[in-house]
Amino acid sequence: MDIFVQQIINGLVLGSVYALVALGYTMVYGILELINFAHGEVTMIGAMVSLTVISALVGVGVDLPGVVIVLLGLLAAIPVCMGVGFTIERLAYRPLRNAPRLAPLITAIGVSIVLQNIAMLIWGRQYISFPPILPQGRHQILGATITDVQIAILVASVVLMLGLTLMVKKSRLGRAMRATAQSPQIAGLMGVNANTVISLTFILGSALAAVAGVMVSAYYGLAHYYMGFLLGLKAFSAAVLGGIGNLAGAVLGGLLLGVIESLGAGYIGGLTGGVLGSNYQDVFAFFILILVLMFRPSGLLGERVGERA
Amino acid sequence: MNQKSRHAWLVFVALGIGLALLPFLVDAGLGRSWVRILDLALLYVMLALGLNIVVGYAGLLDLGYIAFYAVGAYCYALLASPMFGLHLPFWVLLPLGALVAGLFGVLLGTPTLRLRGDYLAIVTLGFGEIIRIFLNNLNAPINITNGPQGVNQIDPISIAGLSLGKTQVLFGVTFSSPHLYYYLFLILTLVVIFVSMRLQDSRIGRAWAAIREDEVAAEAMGINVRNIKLLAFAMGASFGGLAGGLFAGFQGFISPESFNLMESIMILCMIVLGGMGNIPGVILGAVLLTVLPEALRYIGDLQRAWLGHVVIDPSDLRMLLFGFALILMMLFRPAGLLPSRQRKRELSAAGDIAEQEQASVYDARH
Amino acid sequence: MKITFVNGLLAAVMATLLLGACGRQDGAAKDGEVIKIGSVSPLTGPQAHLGKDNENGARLAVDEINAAGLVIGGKKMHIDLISEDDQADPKIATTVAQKLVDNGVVGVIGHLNSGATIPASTIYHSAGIPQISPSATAIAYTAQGYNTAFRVMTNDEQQGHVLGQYAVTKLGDKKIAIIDDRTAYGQGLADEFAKAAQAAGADIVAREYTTDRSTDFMAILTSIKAKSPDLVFFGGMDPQAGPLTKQLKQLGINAQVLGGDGMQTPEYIKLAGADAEGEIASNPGLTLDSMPGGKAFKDKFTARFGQIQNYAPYAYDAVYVLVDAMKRANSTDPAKYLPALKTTDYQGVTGHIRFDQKGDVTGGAVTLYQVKNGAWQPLETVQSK
Amino acid sequence: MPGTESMAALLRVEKISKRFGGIAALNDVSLVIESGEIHGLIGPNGAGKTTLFNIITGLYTPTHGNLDFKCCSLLGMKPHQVLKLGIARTFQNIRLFANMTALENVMVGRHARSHAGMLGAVIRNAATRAEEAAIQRRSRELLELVGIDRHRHALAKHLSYGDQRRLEIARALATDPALLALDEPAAGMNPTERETLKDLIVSLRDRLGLSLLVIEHDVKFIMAMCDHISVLNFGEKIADGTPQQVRNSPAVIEAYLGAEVA
Amino acid sequence: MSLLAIQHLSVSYGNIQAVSRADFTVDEGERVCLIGANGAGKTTLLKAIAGMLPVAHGAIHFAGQSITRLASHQIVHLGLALVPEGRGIFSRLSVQENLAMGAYIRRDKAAVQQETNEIYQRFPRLGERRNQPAGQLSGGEQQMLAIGRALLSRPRLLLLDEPSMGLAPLMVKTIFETIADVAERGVSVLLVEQNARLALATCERGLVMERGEIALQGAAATLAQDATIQRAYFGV
Repeated sequence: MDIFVQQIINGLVLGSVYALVALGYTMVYGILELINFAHGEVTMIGAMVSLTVISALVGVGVDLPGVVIVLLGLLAAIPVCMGVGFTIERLAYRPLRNAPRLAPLITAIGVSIVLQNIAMLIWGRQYISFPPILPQGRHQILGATITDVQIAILVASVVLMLGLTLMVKKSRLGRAMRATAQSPQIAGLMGVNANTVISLTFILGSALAAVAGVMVSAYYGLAHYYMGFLLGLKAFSAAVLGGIGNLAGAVLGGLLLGVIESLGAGYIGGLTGGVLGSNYQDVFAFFILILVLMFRPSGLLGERVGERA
Repeated sequence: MNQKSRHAWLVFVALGIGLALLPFLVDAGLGRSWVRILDLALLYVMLALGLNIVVGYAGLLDLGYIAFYAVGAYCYALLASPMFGLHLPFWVLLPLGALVAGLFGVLLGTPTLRLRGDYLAIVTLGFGEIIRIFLNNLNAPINITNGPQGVNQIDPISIAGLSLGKTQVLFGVTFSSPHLYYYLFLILTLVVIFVSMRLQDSRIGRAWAAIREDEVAAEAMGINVRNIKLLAFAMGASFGGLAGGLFAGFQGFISPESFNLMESIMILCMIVLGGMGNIPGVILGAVLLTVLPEALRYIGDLQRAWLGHVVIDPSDLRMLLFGFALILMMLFRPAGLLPSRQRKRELSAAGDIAEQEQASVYDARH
Repeated sequence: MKITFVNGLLAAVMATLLLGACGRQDGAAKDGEVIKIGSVSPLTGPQAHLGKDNENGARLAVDEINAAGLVIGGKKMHIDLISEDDQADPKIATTVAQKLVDNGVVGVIGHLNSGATIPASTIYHSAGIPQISPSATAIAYTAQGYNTAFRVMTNDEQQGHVLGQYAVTKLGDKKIAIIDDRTAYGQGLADEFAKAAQAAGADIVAREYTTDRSTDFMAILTSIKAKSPDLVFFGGMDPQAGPLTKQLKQLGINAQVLGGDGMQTPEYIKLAGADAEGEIASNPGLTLDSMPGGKAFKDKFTARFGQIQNYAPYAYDAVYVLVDAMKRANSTDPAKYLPALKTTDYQGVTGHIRFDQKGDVTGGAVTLYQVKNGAWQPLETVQSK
Repeated sequence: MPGTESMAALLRVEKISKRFGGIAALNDVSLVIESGEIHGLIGPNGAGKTTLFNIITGLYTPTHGNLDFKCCSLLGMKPHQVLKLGIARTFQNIRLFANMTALENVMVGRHARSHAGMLGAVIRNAATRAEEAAIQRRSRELLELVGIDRHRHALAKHLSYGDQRRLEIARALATDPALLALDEPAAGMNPTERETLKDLIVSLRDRLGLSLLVIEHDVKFIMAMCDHISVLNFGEKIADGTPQQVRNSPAVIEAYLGAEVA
Repeated sequence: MSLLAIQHLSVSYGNIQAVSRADFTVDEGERVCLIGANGAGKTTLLKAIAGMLPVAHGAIHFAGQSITRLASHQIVHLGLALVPEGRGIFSRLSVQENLAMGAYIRRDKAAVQQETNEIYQRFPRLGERRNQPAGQLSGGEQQMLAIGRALLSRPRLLLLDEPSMGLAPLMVKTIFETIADVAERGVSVLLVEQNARLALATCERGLVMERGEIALQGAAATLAQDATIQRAYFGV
């Protein structure tokens, strides 16, 4: 039993990481219907910047609690990522607003390659390790272990999701975002400057990416210029699973994907009598994803786009 | 024969001679590695034309296309290598690879029929990964694919006892292995181009275009959307399977790492960049994206020639420049380098009256 | 339609012809006759840090040899190291291999991964150019019967065997869990380890898998925890080994971690932090510090390129082995010095290098290291079979 | 096939109900369309007209009830099967293949009545060539019939609004229907344009012997053209009869027309 | 002085000129209708005035200020609102949120609340469904919502593009009553309408557009008597 609980906890934590990145994907998608393939790379930049600051602070021997140092790193990463997000939208996506649908996808891939290689030039090809400055407290729940960092990640993703949802549902900006998502022209008639709203969405999504980047690197203890690709891919899958464009869906999709992967890795062997092992955990995850989409073609919480004649 | 058609014939003949001589020119001017790059470019042309049927003609966004390439390659590799001790001839293996890949196309297409756009993309991406993971892990409990170690010592393609894997002297001319493969790939590429053209301009091609434009209207016009979609998947996949078989024979060694997601994305880039749905555009895109990263290897030499020494390590810059190239090409030619007739018009008259006048007439109504 | 195809192609060809023309004058100004040696490894992508390390190792050797002055066949020689990026992609590897051959290299140091090394070896073989891989460990590489394929690294079988035996007989661990990263390297090493460990009487209680991109191992480790093994063997590289060790400790698994050369790196200790303490990994050859010239190599390398990632010493040795064969054969012609390469008997910084029939390094020792006080300390050196 | 069995039931809609979630869009609606008649379907917005349309053409499956067309039940059929039996339609919000030419649009309409497959497309044998030529010929004829043949090489989306409506009709006609269903064909047209359209619709019945089902809000337009009218309100049929009968029905006046129109 | 003044206005798509050299004015408190065939350029003209399309030549002045080069989100602030063709409601937003979007440019929350309640009184159906997604409303209700939403930006001039499109006869009547009522309260109206008879009956002045040009303008009553117009647009 404690193994099962542990697997669920493992999955939830992994899923929260996916969820944090997926939130950024989904926000941008919601407003532009664009898969911002470079989002994973923005996360990577966030991780790299915060790590540089944290390492520098640790290096000069600043006498502050670990949590404060990490927060300082985060504070440095957020504006950088916001700037990166703003620039990407301005240079690579905005000029293609009215172009064929797949054109921005290609620039997104281009941006992704460019960001990776710039990061490689700046931070080198090595893996960068995260200084062990965070509290390492462990707690027991139902026979399973959970650490302080894991709890922090879980809490952060839920809080950020709630905050974002509240912002999008209740605030004037959130309403403008949703209106722009539906029709930038009509929103313009209401006095909404669609370009500003879209820029703000990218900036907000990138800030989220920065938070995600810092958490990922703090949790796993490492960062690398290539880390964004896989993370982005998983987060994108999570966003789609939940119903892309839907904030709660992104979090649900993320958590679910994490739990599926975790249970898959843990139980595939037993379920298949040892024929398949944890090497098929991604097969299992994709299989569930495909199954869900077969029955709910717009994701779990996605809007059913009823076919209108 | 009138003036115009005579002119066309001249161009055609000149083109034939040019394509026939190309590997020798390239070999003499740039070295044999460029003949290999040409070979790869031709493989990518076939792949891109295959994906073009699915994405360009039928409008189905497929991010797992490389799986069919893998299926074709493994079909060939497992049946013509010491792996099972089988050494079937290429004229069995290539059609078989195309056929099996086509079947996989139908198999993987079936569950995706109801999905659209990005949802379809993620599911096909998932299928692509699933196939790769299976190939990577089917070495136990029974060894079928040899897992991550890959399949080695695959038989080179051999036509009428003439192995393309070795240098051959024919009619007093020496052909190296990459040269020989070039001619085989060229012929098959021309066949694939021919089939692509014929399909586009046919009843089936129109049906694909119709479901790309509006699936509901297409179905209301009596098109069996399910079958016509599966046909697109199968056709595209079989091109991929064919190219995969050729790749296995050409390379002599394959392993699952050659069939990763990034490859699928690059093939998609080729057709979008070149001009989706337009055969010359797709060919140009495939050639360009194969050649460009290789051409960028010379930036070190360029620096040396212009600045006297290498300022920035070329390996640091190569992929960075490639990324910038992708962005810039798309910004300047958003419909692709050679857009299809329809897309071109779509852009030039970005807002024609009829459209603007009615764009939003009814969309708010249920 | 085909007109545009050809136009595009011709434009590309013209551009590259121009570029190529510019690129064909390198080394003209240097004194003495120029010989070219190729170095190939992934310089972009997830393994770029290891690839660059290989290139740096080779470059250090080449610069030393050039500085010392190389005379072969009575002529003064200058080595040009031509470095190429194979992106760890088998397809690009063959293109790059052909490019080096076109370029007139007389020997190649590379590639990094088995997946790239194997298809490329066919090209070097048909051109008759010797190839020494500093890091490819797959058995298949030297099993193809090519007389041009060599490696200065023990293969999976040799290293896996040593590790398997060591785990059971020396560490006395009977319940063993194995994780591999499903790469040619990780899977090959883990399989050979499993064979040897089972032969020595161990019980493989769990066999789990991850990928070479993963950072989260909680799920498989939780499964492993249920089997309470004495030892967890990891076949893979340090970016996974580090976090894996951390998460293993976090879950409270009380088992020895054991790994191969992919884990025996300073990076591993950085990534695993305090949790690395006490873990064991092997690396072929003797310890660098115990070798003549080893300390000097380390100092020179670190001063110029920073920390050694992993295989730089092997790339460094591989260059010397090539040049040694040329000197003995008194020729830089591959056809002439290839027989001399076969009879190599060279004392390098990684060990005493001799090749067997297939081109594998023989009698190569494997040294086991343990993390003590935050650094790798040699435990003992074992002769591989 | 058309016109021979005049005044026989072509389509019989029997007690059709349709629910979306909990909301009833249609409730026990029955009607009969005779061979060779123009049947009007009117009612306030949201009365369920388009829903009924989508059920008849196979886009929706009814919750209850039955549909008989000619010989067979349409229940459970997909749109392409319904079309094959002989029911073609146009859409309220014009759904042309926007980036195909007018001619290509109509040629797509011939899909269900032609056969060339993959192999034929590639080798382009005599049979395929002949079929292709027949498709082209027939499509040109239809474009001429609706009066837009001169625009055949223009992309559908570049046509004027009225021409798009006409093209949609030509495309539907290309499928050789026995029953043609038109969803608000006159929307957005001014009275003069409506007049032309009315003439076209009437001539389809008279010259081709088609039966037509037409949804329309313009009371004048529909009354002048239809042989029979059914009126829906809140998902129920409130009236059914000749234009004169419907015009005088108190229920229709109250729900739909308003006092002064009647 | 006129509230809206259009001078030599031309609007093009690519190389097609959709509106050419249009000249007209709308005075404070005036009701003007614009009639013409499909594709005559009526919608284009409205969109250009509201800043949704770029102006090729000519000038647009509103309340004495040039708005020729302003974007739509800037023009709203000056008191000009467009109820677009097809209503353009935000179908995924609730009725309440749609109205809130109408008041996007305003900061006086109390007054907005007050006016929103007035709209609910005027259209009780909207009040009943205020928390439902606007997409679930019927076509007529959506049209009411679109008008209510436009009013919440407190426009001095209201542009309406085919408000009767696709509506049942009874609903058309209600909508036109509302338009008349709005105008009663001093809001100027520029109305584009297919139903020329109804439009001319509602407005004081009429403009007739043909092939992108203003072919005719004059008092609505006079135009309604014009035989040519009767033939072309009344379908008699």
